[in-house]
Amino acid sequence: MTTTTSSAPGPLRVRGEVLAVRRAGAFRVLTLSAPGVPAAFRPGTFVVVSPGDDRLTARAWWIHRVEAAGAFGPTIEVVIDPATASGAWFAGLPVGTRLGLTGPLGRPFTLPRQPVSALLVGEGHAVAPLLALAERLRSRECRVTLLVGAPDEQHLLAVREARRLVRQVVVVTEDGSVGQRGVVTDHLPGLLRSSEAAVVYTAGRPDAVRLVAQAADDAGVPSQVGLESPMPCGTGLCHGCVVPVVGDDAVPRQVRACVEGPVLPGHRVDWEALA
Amino acid sequence: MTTTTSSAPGPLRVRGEVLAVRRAGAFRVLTLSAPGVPAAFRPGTFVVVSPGDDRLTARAWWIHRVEAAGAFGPTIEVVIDPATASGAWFAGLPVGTRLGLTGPLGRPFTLPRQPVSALLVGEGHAVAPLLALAERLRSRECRVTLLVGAPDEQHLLAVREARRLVRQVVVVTEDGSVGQRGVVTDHLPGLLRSSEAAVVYTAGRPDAVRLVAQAADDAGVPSQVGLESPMPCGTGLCHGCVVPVVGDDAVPRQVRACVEGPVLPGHRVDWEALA
Amino acid sequence: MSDVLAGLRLAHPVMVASGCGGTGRELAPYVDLDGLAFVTRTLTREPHPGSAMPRVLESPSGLLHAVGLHNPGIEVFLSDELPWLVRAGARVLVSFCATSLGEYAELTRLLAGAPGLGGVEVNLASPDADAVGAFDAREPFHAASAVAAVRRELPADLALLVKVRPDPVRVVETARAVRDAGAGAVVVGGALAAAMPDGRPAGLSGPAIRPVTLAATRAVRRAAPEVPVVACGGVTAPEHVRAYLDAGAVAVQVGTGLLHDPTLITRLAHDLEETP
Amino acid sequence: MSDVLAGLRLAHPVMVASGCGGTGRELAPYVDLDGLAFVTRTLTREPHPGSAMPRVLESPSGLLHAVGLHNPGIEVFLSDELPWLVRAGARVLVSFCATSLGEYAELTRLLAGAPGLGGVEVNLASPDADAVGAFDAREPFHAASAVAAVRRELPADLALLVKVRPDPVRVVETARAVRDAGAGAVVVGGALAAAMPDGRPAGLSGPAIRPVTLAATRAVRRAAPEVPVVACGGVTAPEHVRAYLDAGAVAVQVGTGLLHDPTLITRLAHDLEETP
Ligand SMILES: Cc1cc2nc3c(=O)[nH]c(=O)nc-3n(C[C@H](O)[C@H](O)[C@H](O)COP(=O)(O)OP(=O)(O)OC[C@H]3O[C@@H](n4cnc5c(N)ncnc54)[C@H](O)[C@@H]3O)c2cc1C
Ligand SMILES: Cc1cc2nc3c(=O)[nH]c(=O)nc-3n(C[C@H](O)[C@H](O)[C@H](O)COP(=O)(O)OP(=O)(O)OC[C@H]3O[C@@H](n4cnc5c(N)ncnc54)[C@H](O)[C@@H]3O)c2cc1C
Ligand SMILES: Cc1cc2nc3c(=O)[nH]c(=O)nc-3n(C[C@H](O)[C@H](O)[C@H](O)COP(=O)(O)O)c2cc1C
Ligand SMILES: Cc1cc2nc3c(=O)[nH]c(=O)nc-3n(C[C@H](O)[C@H](O)[C@H](O)COP(=O)(O)O)c2cc1C
Ligand code: FES
Ligand code: FES
Repeated sequence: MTTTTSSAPGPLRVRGEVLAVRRAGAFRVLTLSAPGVPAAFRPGTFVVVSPGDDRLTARAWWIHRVEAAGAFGPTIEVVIDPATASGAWFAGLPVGTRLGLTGPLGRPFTLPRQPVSALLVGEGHAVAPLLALAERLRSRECRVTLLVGAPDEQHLLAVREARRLVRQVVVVTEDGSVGQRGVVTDHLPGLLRSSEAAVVYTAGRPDAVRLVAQAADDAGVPSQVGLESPMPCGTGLCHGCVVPVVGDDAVPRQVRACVEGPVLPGHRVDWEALA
Repeated sequence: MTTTTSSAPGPLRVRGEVLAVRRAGAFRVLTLSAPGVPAAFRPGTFVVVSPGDDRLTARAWWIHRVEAAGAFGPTIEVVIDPATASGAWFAGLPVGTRLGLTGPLGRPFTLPRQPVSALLVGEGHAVAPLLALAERLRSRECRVTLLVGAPDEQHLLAVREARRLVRQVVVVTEDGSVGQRGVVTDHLPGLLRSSEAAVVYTAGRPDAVRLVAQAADDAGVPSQVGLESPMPCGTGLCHGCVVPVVGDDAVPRQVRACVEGPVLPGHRVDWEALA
Repeated sequence: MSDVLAGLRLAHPVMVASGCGGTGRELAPYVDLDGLAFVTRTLTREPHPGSAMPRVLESPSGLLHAVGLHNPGIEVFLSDELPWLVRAGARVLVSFCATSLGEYAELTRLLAGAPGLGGVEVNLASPDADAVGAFDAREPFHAASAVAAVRRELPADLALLVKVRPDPVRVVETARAVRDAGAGAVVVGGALAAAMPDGRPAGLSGPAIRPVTLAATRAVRRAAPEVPVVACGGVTAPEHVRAYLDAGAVAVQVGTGLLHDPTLITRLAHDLEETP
Repeated sequence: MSDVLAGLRLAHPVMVASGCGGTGRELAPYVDLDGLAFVTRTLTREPHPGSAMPRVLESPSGLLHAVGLHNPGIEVFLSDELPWLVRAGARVLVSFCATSLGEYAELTRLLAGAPGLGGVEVNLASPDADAVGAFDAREPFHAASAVAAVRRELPADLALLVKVRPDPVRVVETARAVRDAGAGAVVVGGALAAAMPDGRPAGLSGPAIRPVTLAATRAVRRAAPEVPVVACGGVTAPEHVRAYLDAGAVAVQVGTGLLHDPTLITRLAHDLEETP
């Protein structure tokens, strides 16, 4: 029984399996069988898995790509940064490992009704949800600019693929090994102007996306931020993932990042209170 | 600091690694790196490993074979019956898994001072500690007879190797697929007589070794039984593995199977109270 | 099964534990709510913003939580959440706690007339209830007063559950006292009192605490067999439900297990049907 | 470190918890006993055969145990086990419990003259102590009487530790009461009261309970900062020792962790040296 008002199919709990693990620079891309999940996927949604019966909280991962009917049935891809403890655990699972996973979860990126210009900003693994978004935007005839950042070449995700998909791809690395030297915020004001963006999309950790949302705000452009904040259950049950927001009535409230997010309008997040 | 009175080196806690897993019928033989353990090994001693930080009690395994200086350094072999939950866990560990292991633990089989005739009796995986014992007995010029039992051919361990090592090997299977049809106890009284055994050695679960000990007792032959009873720590610390015994003074007492056993004189175990 | 909890007609004896079913809507994609006993998160007179983050952390085989009774207040719940739950067919039990005996009575009056309500669960077991100034019910006598205050105002056709700390050493006295004060059943098992790494009071739940709750359940059944017990703590598999029912519980509640796998209740109920 | 426990000169603040170090001899292959604080298993006046099997079972991230105070009696211990421990250099603390206040005094007199003894640990925390008819010390007042009985007979140069249940809700009162009655330090943390699958009373130990013991430790340090606390529960890694010390404990004890890995204490002590 799905009782959400949206017409999309709801999230599912499925028994998945690690089908393949491949390297993408410093990251690992895992292909997981996930029956039913591709059909309900929209860019900005995620899946959760828990490391085991003894480690009970959910770990959230953006759905990077879906395949509804591949050789192994319905599959999804996730991009894992093995530099964190959870990432190392997940990326290290041997092919064949079976695990319970729940998804797609959360509210996806909202697509513009008009074919406007959109600026997508992502750093490191957090570029993962933006490629599928770029595709959908393109199919709505939006002009898409993608700003990709990373500390170095190893942490640049899917740039080649992005170039095939997107009108303009701007790459910045902190060490200058690829593209321009610097961080994404150096290039935001300029790109906001030059792309004539009517909307900014971003995803990542609160400290990173905050800067993007603020740059957008400064330029008077609305933003949609996919927030990577801790989600103990991921399904809306525990109230353990609240994010402070300011309502249209200017009243401070809290929303659960997992069900009312992870994608939120940048101007609604109370960034001061979140820190 | 080793403070045991025995002159053998004491047990060690080492970081082991699963080096190889091979099938032996229904069983799996695991080769584990175990620095220092081979040097202290004597037949009848065992190692313990715990499945993890969330599953804390020890699982005990007979040391089947040791190699002090193989290609991978000091290694031991254990024979695992994957039909039990613990066995399935251990036998299923991928090669390369590192784990903490402690050993060699417990009192080994006591060897006769004279070159007497010895009857060794084992069923299924519990033949594991008997081959090394047979070797030592042989090197003391004891005449060794080995009675090996199993439900079927799949559960017969190391018979070919035993035949090379031991004067007489008698094989019985419940389904008659190899050797004689029946169970080991059918053949015990006859073999006790024909082998003129001065001592019986056996290992296995309490219900199995009890029958062997009793047959030996009935024939007036002393026995040494290696008891597979639960050992929560394996090291003598928890007092959770007590076995009721009767002292030479006929006073009932309790001993810890892990440090005062696992090998005990059959006539000292209070079999009624153990059940 | 139908009558054990004061006339609540339940589809099966596996209930949603307080604070672990969201508003119910979030559970709906995974579980059929029709006939399911659903205990709400603990509600209070006034809305509460709850605690600071982090609120829920992992602990070995358990969860530590200091949600701080985050809730919109009983009135908002009654207007905004209850009608949906009732329409979905859930047997709704409102968990609540109050700051005084007078407030227990007042909140019960508010709840008494709520259309479709199945009953209430008086929460005397929250490790972090101090934070909201909850009435101190540590002593059996005080616990009984709170329950008596509720009993007086609660219509007889509503179930009255009382949730108590699963402390095997103390639970029997408390269970007897609240039963004498009018509880229809005692829920043995909130989270254990614990603390977040930063020292804030927190609850410890999940498989880690199951042997404690099982012992507390047994203690009540043995020493006070007249008290119906609903057990709550660490259920993640069918054999845990059976262990609690074997220990004499009339039903079980599932909390942490649902956060880990939201379809758990369906699986547990299914297993009970297969092996009744 | 040397003086925190009434003059016991310890090599480091990591102690062996009661019931988890065997007779000491079994630990010797793995740990240098010289300067190590070793608490014996709990001893009683008479020898006790202990409980039936199974005695120790696995539980999620913990151990359930009902060893039933298996011990040879204090006199046999003093003649057969203590001398070896003293020779090995261990700082021996005898854990004991008694059936009456008179017996507490009597046993203390027996211990008072034992050559080489470092101190005692009065065990008021055993979940399965009822089985041996131990004096009921659930109420702070009774706990204090037992400690006072020991204090009167114990020479001033012996350390007096008192082990209490790590219940965050009740521990402060008990800690204050036993401190006032003469305890030199309070050991916060026996096993939690729980039960074996077959219903026998048992203790729950190990990582599963660490957040509970940590909360109890904090509660005592905050509400009764004058009480020195030794924390005991779920230590299996250096960061756990540090968490307890940060919470204000003067030392920690290690039980379950040693059963899992007998070299644990060596690793913990080594870590403390590296990062003091
Ligand atoms: C929607 C979403 C999508 C994500 N997608 C990806 C992705 O595609 N690829 C990727 O590599 N990573 C992704 N992440 C991040 C990933 O889930 C992990 O959070 C990250 O790898 C950090 O792991 P960790 O080991 O440091 O600790 P975590 O896994 O973050 O934390 C372990 C536990 O501690 C809790 N915790 C830790 N810190 C806090 C805190 N401050 N407050 C509350 N609880 C806390 C967590 O709830 C969890 O229970 C995503 C996160 C979210 C929320
Ligand atoms: C000295 C010794 C040597 C062994 N050698 C081998 C070997 O070489 N190969 C092999 O395949 N097996 C061996 N075993 C048996 C093996 O360790 C396991 O016990 C066996 O595989 C059964 O596993 P299980 O999953 O059924 O449960 P176990 O691993 O036996 O039990 C799981 C847990 O439950 C506890 N437990 C279960 N039943 C009881 C009970 N009745 N009383 C108390 N505690 C209980 C255990 O302590 C343990 O914590 C040996 C056992 C011992 C004691
Ligand atoms: C995130 C979370 C929030 C909880 N909130 C409440 C609550 O509001 N009221 C309450 O009575 N219990 C609350 N609990 C406790 C559970 O209802 C349950 O009693 C406890 O977690 C033990 O059961 P479990 O091991 O199945 O989780 C909460 C538990 C968790 C994990
Ligand atoms: C097998 C076992 C036996 C124990 N015996 C005793 C005992 O005799 N006396 C006592 O005070 N505590 C006893 N305990 C409790 C421990 O000393 C310790 O307080 C408790 O296990 C919590 O610490 P841990 O988590 O480090 O094990 C025992 C614990 C275990 C696991
Ligand atoms: S993570 Fe549990 S409600 Fe959002
Ligand atoms: S298994 Fe712990 S003492 Fe023998």
